[in-house]
Amino acid sequence: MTRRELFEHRQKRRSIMIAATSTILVLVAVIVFVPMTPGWEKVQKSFFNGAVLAKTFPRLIEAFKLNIMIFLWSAPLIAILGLLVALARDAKSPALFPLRILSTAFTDVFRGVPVILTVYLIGFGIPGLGLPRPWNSPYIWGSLALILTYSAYVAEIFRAGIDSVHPSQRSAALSLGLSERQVMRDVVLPQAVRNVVPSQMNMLIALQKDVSLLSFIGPVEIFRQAGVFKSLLANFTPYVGAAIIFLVVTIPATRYADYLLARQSRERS
Amino acid sequence: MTRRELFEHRQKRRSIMIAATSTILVLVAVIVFVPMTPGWEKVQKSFFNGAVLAKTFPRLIEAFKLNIMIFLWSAPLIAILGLLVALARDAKSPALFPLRILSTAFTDVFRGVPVILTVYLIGFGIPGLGLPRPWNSPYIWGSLALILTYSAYVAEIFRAGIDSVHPSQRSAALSLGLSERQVMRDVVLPQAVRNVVPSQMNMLIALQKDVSLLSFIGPVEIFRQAGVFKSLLANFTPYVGAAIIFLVVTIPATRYADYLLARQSRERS
Amino acid sequence: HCAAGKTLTDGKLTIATGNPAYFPWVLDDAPESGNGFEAAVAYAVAAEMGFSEADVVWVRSSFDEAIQPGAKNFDFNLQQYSITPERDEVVDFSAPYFTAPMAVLVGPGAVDTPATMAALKGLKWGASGSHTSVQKLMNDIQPTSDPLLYGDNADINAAIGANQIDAALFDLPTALFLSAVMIEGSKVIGQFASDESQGGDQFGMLFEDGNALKECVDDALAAMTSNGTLAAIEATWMQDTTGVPLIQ
Amino acid sequence: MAKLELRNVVKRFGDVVVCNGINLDVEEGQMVCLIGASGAGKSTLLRCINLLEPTEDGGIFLDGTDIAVPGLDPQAARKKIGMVFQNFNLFPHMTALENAMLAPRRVYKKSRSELETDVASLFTRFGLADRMQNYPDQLSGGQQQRVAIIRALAMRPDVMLFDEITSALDPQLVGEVLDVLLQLKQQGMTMVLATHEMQFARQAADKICFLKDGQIIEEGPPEQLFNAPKHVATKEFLSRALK
Amino acid sequence: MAKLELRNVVKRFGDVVVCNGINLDVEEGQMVCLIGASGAGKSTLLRCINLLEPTEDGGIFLDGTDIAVPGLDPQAARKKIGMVFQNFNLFPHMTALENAMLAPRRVYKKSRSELETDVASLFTRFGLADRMQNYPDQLSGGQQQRVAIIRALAMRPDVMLFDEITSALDPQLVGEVLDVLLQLKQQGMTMVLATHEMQFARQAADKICFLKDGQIIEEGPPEQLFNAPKHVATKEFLSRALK
Ligand SMILES: Nc1ncnc2c1ncn2[C@@H]1O[C@H](COP(=O)(O)OP(=O)(O)OP(=O)(O)O)[C@@H](O)[C@H]1O
Ligand SMILES: Nc1ncnc2c1ncn2[C@@H]1O[C@H](COP(=O)(O)OP(=O)(O)OP(=O)(O)O)[C@@H](O)[C@H]1O
Ligand SMILES: [Mg+2]
Ligand SMILES: [Mg+2]
Repeated sequence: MTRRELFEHRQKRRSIMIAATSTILVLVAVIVFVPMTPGWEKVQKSFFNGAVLAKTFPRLIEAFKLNIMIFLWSAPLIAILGLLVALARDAKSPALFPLRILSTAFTDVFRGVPVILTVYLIGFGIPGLGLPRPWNSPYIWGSLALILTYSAYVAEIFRAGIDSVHPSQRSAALSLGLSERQVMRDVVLPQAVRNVVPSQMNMLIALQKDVSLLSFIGPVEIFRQAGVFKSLLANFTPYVGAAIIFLVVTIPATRYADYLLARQSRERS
Repeated sequence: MTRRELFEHRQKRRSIMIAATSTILVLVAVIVFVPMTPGWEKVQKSFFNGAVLAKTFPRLIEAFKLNIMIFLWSAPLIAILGLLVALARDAKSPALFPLRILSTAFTDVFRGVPVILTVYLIGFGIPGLGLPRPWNSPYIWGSLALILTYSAYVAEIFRAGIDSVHPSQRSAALSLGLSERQVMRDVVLPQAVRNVVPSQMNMLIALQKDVSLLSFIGPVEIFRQAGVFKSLLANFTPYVGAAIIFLVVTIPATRYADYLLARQSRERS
Repeated sequence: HCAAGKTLTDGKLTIATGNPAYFPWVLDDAPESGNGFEAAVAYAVAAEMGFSEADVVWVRSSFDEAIQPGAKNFDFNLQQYSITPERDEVVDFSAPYFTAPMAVLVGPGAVDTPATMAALKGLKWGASGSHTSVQKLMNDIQPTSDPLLYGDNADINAAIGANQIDAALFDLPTALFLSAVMIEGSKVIGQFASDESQGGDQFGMLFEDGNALKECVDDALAAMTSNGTLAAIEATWMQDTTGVPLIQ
Repeated sequence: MAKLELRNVVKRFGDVVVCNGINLDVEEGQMVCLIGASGAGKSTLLRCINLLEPTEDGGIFLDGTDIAVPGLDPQAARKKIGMVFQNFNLFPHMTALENAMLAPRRVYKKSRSELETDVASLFTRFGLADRMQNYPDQLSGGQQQRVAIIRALAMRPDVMLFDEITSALDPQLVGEVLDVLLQLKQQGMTMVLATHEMQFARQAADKICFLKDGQIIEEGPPEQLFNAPKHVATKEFLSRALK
Repeated sequence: MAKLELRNVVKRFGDVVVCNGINLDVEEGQMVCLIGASGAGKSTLLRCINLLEPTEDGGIFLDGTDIAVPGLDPQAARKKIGMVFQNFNLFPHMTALENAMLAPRRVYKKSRSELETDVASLFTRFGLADRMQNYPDQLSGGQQQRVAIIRALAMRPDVMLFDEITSALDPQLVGEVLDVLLQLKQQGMTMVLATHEMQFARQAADKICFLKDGQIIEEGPPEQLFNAPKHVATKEFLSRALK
């Protein structure tokens, strides 16, 4: 064993010790001291009520399927629209000036307007203009509202990624005779996307949760379902149930994305 | 005039023409065709009702002051906590392993749990443990819930920014004898922050709007106020009023941030 | 028949209620059972208009869906909608089917508050943001500190539990229910005289603006009032409220 | 008609004039070397020829056609003009092989398999056969620069621009690379080099241009320029460079 | 006791051994040049000396103290060892002047005004007095490299490591910079250079080390190594490098 290996071995042992100790200390503090507060019993009954959880959980999972469906059809459309808007905002040619203005207005307005208003306006307003069933479905128009809003956020993130690629990369690619489009697709975007994966992961997680806003215009997804239970039972435990379901989905997803990123950067250097 | 100047002059004239034409076409389409739909009158009465807007607008602005206050004290705390978490997540030394784990758990949990649960749990739950007034104020604990949630998002973005700075920058700074902390503060962070300004701007705007979630635990901010009017008047126009107020604040803010960024990058190259 | 051809689906009467629907208006969130005041009224009105129990279809709706412009997915909607002139501009209401006085519910920390306007002013107030009680609170009680507003009664309940508010305003049946079943140690300390408020607590069924069915329902309600059906339903499902003192 | 003709090329950055009316003829198969002090504008001139910088005024004629007309699509010209940069500018997300194959694959729509032997032989010629699958970050400076040269050559351009391509190479490889340049010249490649390798310029160039403050102060065949420079500035520069 | 002693330094990247037991003594005031083919490990060795890469095994002694002990804070040693990189690595968000002043300000807590004259004189010495306020992106390659040298010198280190610092400079400036190195040597600076400037190494170095595959195959004073290389690989490398 080299002396570095020896050292790292010792370091690792020590840090695992520290981690274990500190985790145990925190857990003990929470488990011992919180229940000693005067209101603990009430809080526990309101937020961590096993009976309520058991009763409501199956229906929550049922409702969560709707979230997943809306998420699954919205996310790809958001990625595509967001990317297009980002590209339009970065268009360099003066002839594309109107496109640039339009896409800037798009991001400003849809980021600036609260999602919930967009959901109301598009989800109630457009069908209200006189669309017949099934074209007035809140699923369609609510999803569109989400797609528009999130595209605006996602576009800004893509733009940051594109800007973070050094201009010399563009020069080099152009000098090889690639067209602007090819440069963007093969050279700039792959690097840009990689730089913004954590930010986009943020967006995916936020989207997963904002799917719930559709409930304002009717669809009963997990949050509305939890809210119904909360109202009915005057108990917040269904929200904890919903949170557990969300965490079970989002934590493995973020861990996996982090792992992929780490592997990628290990491969390169 | 050089031939490039001539060309750019022509280009500019042409693109302004295109911009004007396309804008007018879109406006005409909206102004002429939307009112021709059968339901337009009703939609207009529900969403764009001048009388309702005039009646409710002053109170909305009044309520918006609360949003601004909550925003103003939360945003700096979010920036600080988010940065600290990002630094902890990037800690390289094996001795800081527990910190890394802890901060990873922090971001995973607070991004994964829906904001509204965090707001309920912290806003009702902690005061419910038995805190006396004024320490059980929903303003305090609601803000804390926002701060924790947003710090998690902001931390991930900072981390992306830190990772986007090329390792050779660290090498160069370390070789000069700077400590890890100084390298981070003087060399890595300034570049990292610059790379993520658009993403953080996204977050600021989202925060500005999510301040409204505090209304779930009592505070009457602009969205709750609009909701009260909506119920009383059975009309969605107050939400449009709220959206206008948000846009008036966010659009100039984003335009200004963009302008600063553009100026900065012009100065450098 | 009056309702013929005026309903969403021919031969069926589609009625919307809240999601969830609360006691004592609907029992166990199950309007199909006909148990609970509003459920019973609904079936009585349906019967009056010539629909059998099997022809009544229940749907759920939020307040927002009830007032959205455009086509609705119900014939009428009943979930304690107070009739106000402003709302009436956007949607149509039936004649009132119930008149509910507003009542004050106080938390365990404020049970000794006397039922006087002066005493009420000084309390820390809460109310439901989607309810006409907000107007009452601001116009009549005018509390000294800003009230906190909530999305629904469960949140008010939690806020009382966290000692963040002292008192909240509800319609009397709801207040009695909450005090008895939901909020430990709370008490309904008083009610406002129902004639004192300007129609803010008369409940009506909600229709899409210009819905022709409204006439039929109004006729049915008139018939039920005159033949005592309505009063009988009220007696069956509503608690006796005479024990709650009037606020001075 | 020369292969490449620059006529009164002007390039400004804001108020700084970096190319101040450059005239230059490069005949087919000629190797022209640009020399001059740091900041003289050599790199900028090469970037202008490759249309990476829009020129303010003047014309750049390739085979008699002005390629620098504002509004003209620069892609057609760039296909025929290859360029190798001072700082490598490899694509960090691709392996060396992918770097070299990207442009032919995209521009000429060739398949990987069609290209592979061809490109691999270039790697072998530059002593990098065993590094084709490495990412740029895994290569030394010298290795990276050679990959950049291979990448440009893979497009089989008519004219090649080299911006101090040997500056990051060790002497052993400088020799090899310069040999390749000579080979290319024999095969009839037209080349413009910005270089500090005076010895090489003297031996191989057909014409030397001395730049100062954005102008070609003096040009001519190497013997003439090195042995009998006319201009004071040229003399001074050469005396220091050759000492 | 030599100023800098390397004892059996081993450095691996994964399974690739890049430094394979390097032993080297650098006496106070000596200038040692590392030569060798691309990929031989010169840059990596310099990075190890500056503790930028953790070494697997062996010791690096500065003034007799092992600075490469795992777990030891590397900052103290790095203050005394300056380094200039092949690729400049300037901080793009700071002007040239700020680049040079950052480390002394932070490490020695000196104020801008205390440092300004001192650092400005370095800029003047390298012919960059009028470029102090420019950002790196606004400087040519040569100008950037000179700023990097200034930045390292501003810390007044005991030992300086140079990694092919002249590779991006034009011949005129190469001379100037090498002059500066000679001056530094006269002032007693201890220096280790990775270089391809064989002529300079021959004239100025006190000792030349020839690296191949992560090992010092041969070392000695320049006359000996250049005139009478013992090893076949050295002979071959030199014959190609000097031709
Ligand atoms: N984007 C830019 N903005 C402003 N000035 C610039 C820019 N690019 C280059 N310059 C300036 O233009 C001048 C010419 O630069 P250029 O890189 O062409 O010189 P060079 O002859 O290639 O020098 P070197 O031998 O150091 O590479 C320099 O003074 C440089 O500072
Ligand atoms: N991070 C890394 N991961 C894997 N291999 C690496 C890494 N860094 C360097 N190498 C390899 O180590 C070897 C030595 O590289 P180094 O940069 O030290 O060579 P060098 O002698 O400085 O060459 P040059 O003269 O081209 O600069 C090379 O083969 C290189 O590919
Ligand atoms: Mg140059
Ligand atoms: Mg090297």
